[in-house]
Amino acid sequence: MELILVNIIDGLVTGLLLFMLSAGLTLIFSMMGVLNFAHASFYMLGAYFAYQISIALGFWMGLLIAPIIVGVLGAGVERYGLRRVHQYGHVPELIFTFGLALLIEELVQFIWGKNQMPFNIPEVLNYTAFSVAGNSIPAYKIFMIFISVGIFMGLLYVLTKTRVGMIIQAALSYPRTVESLGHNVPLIFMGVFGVGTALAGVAGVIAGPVLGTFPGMAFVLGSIVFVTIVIGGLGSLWGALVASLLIGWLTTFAKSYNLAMSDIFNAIGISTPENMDDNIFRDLWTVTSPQIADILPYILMVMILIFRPAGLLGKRES
Amino acid sequence: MSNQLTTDPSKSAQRMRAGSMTMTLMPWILAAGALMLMPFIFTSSSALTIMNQMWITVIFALAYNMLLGQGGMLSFGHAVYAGVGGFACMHIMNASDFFASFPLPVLPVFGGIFGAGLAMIVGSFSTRSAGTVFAMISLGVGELIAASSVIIVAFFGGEEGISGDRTYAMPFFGNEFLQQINVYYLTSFWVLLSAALMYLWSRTPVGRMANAVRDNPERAEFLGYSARWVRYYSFVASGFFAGIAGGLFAINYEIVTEENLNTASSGVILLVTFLGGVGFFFGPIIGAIVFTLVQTVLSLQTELWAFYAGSLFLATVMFFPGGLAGLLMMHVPVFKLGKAKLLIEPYFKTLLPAAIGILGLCALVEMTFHFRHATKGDNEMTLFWTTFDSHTVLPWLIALAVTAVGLAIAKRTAPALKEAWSDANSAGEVS
Amino acid sequence: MSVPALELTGLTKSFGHAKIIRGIDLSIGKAERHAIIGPNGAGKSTLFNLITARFAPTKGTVKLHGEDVIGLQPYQINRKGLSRSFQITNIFPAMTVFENVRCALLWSQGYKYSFWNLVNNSRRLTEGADAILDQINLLERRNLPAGTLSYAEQRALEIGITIAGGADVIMLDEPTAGMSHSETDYITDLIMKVTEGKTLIMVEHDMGVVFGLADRISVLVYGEIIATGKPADVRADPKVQEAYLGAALEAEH
Amino acid sequence: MKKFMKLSAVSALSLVIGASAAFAENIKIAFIDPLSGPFASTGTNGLHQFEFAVDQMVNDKGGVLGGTNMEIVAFDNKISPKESLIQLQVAIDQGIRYIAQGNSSGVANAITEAVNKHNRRNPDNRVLFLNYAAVDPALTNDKCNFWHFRFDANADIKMDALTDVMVAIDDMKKVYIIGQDYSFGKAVAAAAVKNLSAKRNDVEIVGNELHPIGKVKDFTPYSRKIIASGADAVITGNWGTDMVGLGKSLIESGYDGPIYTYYAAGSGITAALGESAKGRIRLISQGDINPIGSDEARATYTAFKAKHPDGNIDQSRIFNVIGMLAKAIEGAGTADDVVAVAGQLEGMEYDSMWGGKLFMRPQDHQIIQNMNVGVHTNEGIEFDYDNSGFGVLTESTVEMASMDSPTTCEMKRP
Repeated sequence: MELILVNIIDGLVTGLLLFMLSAGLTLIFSMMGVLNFAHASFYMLGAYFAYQISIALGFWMGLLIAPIIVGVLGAGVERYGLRRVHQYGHVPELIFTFGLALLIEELVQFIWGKNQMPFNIPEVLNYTAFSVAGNSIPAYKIFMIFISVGIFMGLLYVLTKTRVGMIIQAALSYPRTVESLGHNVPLIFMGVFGVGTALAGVAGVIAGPVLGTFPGMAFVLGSIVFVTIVIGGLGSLWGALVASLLIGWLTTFAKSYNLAMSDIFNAIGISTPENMDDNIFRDLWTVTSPQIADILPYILMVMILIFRPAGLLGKRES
Repeated sequence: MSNQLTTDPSKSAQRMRAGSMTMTLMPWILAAGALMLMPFIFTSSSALTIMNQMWITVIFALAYNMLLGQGGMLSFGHAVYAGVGGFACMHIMNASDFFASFPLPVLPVFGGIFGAGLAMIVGSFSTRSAGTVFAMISLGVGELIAASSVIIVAFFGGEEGISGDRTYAMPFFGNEFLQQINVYYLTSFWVLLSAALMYLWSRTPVGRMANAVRDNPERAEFLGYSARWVRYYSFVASGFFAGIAGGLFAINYEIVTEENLNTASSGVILLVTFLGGVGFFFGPIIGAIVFTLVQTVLSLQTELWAFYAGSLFLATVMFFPGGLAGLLMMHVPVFKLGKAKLLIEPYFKTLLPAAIGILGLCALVEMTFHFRHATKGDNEMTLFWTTFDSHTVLPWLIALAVTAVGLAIAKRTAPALKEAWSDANSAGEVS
Repeated sequence: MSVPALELTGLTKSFGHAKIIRGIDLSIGKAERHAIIGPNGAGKSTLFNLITARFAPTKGTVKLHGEDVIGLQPYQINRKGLSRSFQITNIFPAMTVFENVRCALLWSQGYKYSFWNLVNNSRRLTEGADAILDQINLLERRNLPAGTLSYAEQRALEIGITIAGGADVIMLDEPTAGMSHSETDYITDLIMKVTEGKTLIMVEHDMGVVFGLADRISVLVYGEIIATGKPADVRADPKVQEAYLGAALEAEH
Repeated sequence: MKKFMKLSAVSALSLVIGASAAFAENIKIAFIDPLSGPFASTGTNGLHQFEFAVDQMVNDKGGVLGGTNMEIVAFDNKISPKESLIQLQVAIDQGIRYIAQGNSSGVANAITEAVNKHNRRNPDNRVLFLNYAAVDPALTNDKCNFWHFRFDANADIKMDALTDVMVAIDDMKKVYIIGQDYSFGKAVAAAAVKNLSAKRNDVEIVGNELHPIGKVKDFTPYSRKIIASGADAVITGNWGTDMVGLGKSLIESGYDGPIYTYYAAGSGITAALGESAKGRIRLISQGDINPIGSDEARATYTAFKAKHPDGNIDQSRIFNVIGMLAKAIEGAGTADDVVAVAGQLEGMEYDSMWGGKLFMRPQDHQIIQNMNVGVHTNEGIEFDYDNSGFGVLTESTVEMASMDSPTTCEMKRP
């Protein structure tokens, strides 16, 4: 029973972290129609920049400065890269971001080398907040939850309550009209791209110390972010939140409990075959839920795309 | 109506067709000749291995372009079909009685059948729409199958894959395919056959409609064609040829592993195809050749090969969305107009300094890398056949100067090139 | 009387709460040229889209040659002999003019999804496509990418694609929209020529074209047909005059 | 254009193939391991150790066979079996007779099969495969062949030694086994179960599971489960980021027992684990580093650090590979006849500067040596890893581990 509570907290942390990435990605998508393959690369850059800054100025300055640098870089990528490719259509845009992701990984290796960086939790937060049945919940995880919830609230406030937010929402649906009203739509696009990537940067800073800062960190997370926004519904912020939490909990619980395929088969009345070695399905019988935990989101995505192509909370079919 | 059928224009069209018949056959004859002669130029078996790799990539890239270029479907998991074809062939290789009943050159057909079979299953739900939905399903299915490759050991052999021995097949005219050269000709035969079949496919009704559906699926529907089924047939055909590539891989390396179907391989084939150019049939062929050379040959020269490959790719997407083939084909009108001469001098003046400048830039990158990562005391490095000390100022100054001067000259002369380019093109349109 | 080419009964379409088409009954005979007119926003294009299965109707039936076609896909309806053009030019811009027409011929010549035939080798295809090009006066533009044609030429090509499949019911959605006078005359003549002996249903704003071409006219206002009949009768109908002019005046305000 | 392409292809290919023809007199060893990509740091560090070992142990001492130098030729396989086979072909074309590889048993499998086929099909230019780190037991059992020599203890031997040390701890009652979902992870798990149940039947295995390799972002759920099981010890074969992730998350989640592992040193792992894992992680290895095995070893390590300040000698067996190969070549009197060299290697006894005796078992070409179990700490460390102050301190040694262990290998000699 206590384990369930612990898993709920762990899943929440994973889900919220995922949300910080998917929020920016879905915002960028709904605005420009571009699935940014390099989004997780900006997350990685956030972690690396923060590590570099934290050596000189400490973790907190890293948390403050690194996302800004990432956001500026992101805006630059939009201004000098994407905008240029935009004229050729969506597929080249997607492929551009794909190439960018490869290049950023190479660049990171070029600058920082291939090893994992010793980027650690700040001392202030390096204690156990509380324990549930022998399982400690580190204070840092609580801190992660607060940061992500804070960012979500801030984002929601800006998008729904401020003038800038109104313009952005309008530019999402009617770019021409907004442009003719005298707003600089390309500037808005650049801004949204910058903010979206900066959000990914924040996620990178706070995830770097716990999930590791290494050149493969973008690849590990990259495609799962897509999966999240596809499941949630492309362009839907709430959808991204729901899908992030869903994936967070789904994978956490799948890993925490050893549910074997043979149990399921037995439960529905198929008995385990006598001689496993000769059975061509032997591997299927021994599959356990932790083994497939990380591919569950993909299964979910394919199912969703088949039966509800617009996603959980999405309105449009792209 | 009937009298209209004998009007002059259609007659001239017929004549054109007859003329284009030999025109279209020419490249194939040339290609066959080149394939035959290559082993006499590059005799070592490693060169043969690299060329085999190239031809396999050519087939795979062409198959991929049936989707991306001709059908407008962006797939992030196409390696799966090649991989499954390869695994199927490997299992057949290991089923010794059955394998011994037919000669080795037939084996890739089975790879094709299994590739197409998997494509039939996946395509039944993924081809309902193109665009993002298709791309995401391909990504999801790709990840699923790649992940299950380490779980389902019985078929995929886990992380070390499965291996076999190609020489147990029925001897083919006394040939047991012991040597690399035998395999080279087998691969060459298949690359020619597959490329020809894929070319012909693009000339069939369903191939033509694939283009139509790519450009305007709705209009195609109002012409009696279901966009979904057109996509489905393209998808299955693409899976078939990808499977053939996988089968050839199995024959060449006698081992297939998880890397044959993981997402990295799927990404690479996208890169290869786009680099070569999706708009032209021969684009992926160029892409496959260039990329294989970069991967196997450049990687022996520098650890940073992936960095250069990535930069090249990004530059292609940004500046030449038509890929290398598009770059080549840009010149066709110029040649047709007989104005190619106009371009020689500006090209010389701009591209040569630009190339030198870029090489200078590469030198700077390499020197930085060496300076940062080389071992202590090992200050010497060799670049462009020159050995020097990377910890002294002079080489840096030289590299910087070369880069700056090269790029500056290129920038100065670029407007003249632009002008010459428009001259060479536009003048023709007037005449 | 024989079975009508197209018969609509109680056709209704709502988007959310908005009723766009409010129960239409219409019967169009074989080889009839029928025009649908009405003010902007009357639902003309929606009606077209309902008939051709671009949208599914909320209620009602559509019968093509007496056969119910509700629930079929656009391509299935097309195979039953109904072909349409679009208000916004809808061609394959990257392909050559010739290929555009040839694609339109493939299904009707029975090639289906075959991959054992080569399109270049078929004389019937080439000659058929050239014949259509000749009809629509685009033979000279044969090998140009369709996207590079002038607007009027693209409209002509669109009509060419629409008729190429040999459908006996042709639906044209504002074929002369946005054209100059001379272009309009050219297209009108073209329509006259290519729909000889076929059923034609068209939406059109240009009254000159309508009264020049149509055998019968239906007037659609706010999703309802308020009058159907011979051009002269419709013109004289006071209901039409009032509703049509009234709505037109309203639209201008 | 076609001509140009051909021309560039000619020059590119001839560059590769002709590059080494000029120094034909050296005995060349092809080093086929990842030099780019995610595993490049391990590969590069291994290459440095090979290059250093060749210079230090052979060339600076006047070479072998009365003055012939050895040379390492590096090939980047990007840890891909396909690329490895291409590079193997290139190496063979360059006249190289000795192939060294270690990272990934999958690659080793591909290479050993390819070498076996090549040697059968081309008796004129046979090659030897010197496996310095791929530990899949199958390589010296079912898949063994005459051309393959393993200089590292295999997963079974390591687990045998590791469990010898573990069973001596009396209050260890519950053990949790976790590993990556592939052949190596499975081999570790199987060996752990077999050894533990054979040596201490009162030890309960409370968990035995596999997780996807390289795909787990967050190990916390696994840690929760391990803690909930009440395990006193954890055994894992994880390496790379999977090791760091598991180790860190276990400790952060409140697990307070020891973690027994294979690969938790060097390549940034020691630095990343740092203070938090002090005294918690124990690993099985060979070669005495702390305390160092001999003065010669101390001098070697010091010289290596002077040359590669960022490097580690985390694979001291590489020096054994070079030492034993040099000895075998001297014994055979030739470097060209690999059958003769292989004959010398079979059954060779060798005194390693890293302490202890080495024996190349002739029946399966598996090396037998002393195995150490060490602890991750910063106390009593002479040679640290990753310049982090932390290193591995040997706690106990199993002499000539698994000397008489059975093998299913049926060696076919030419």
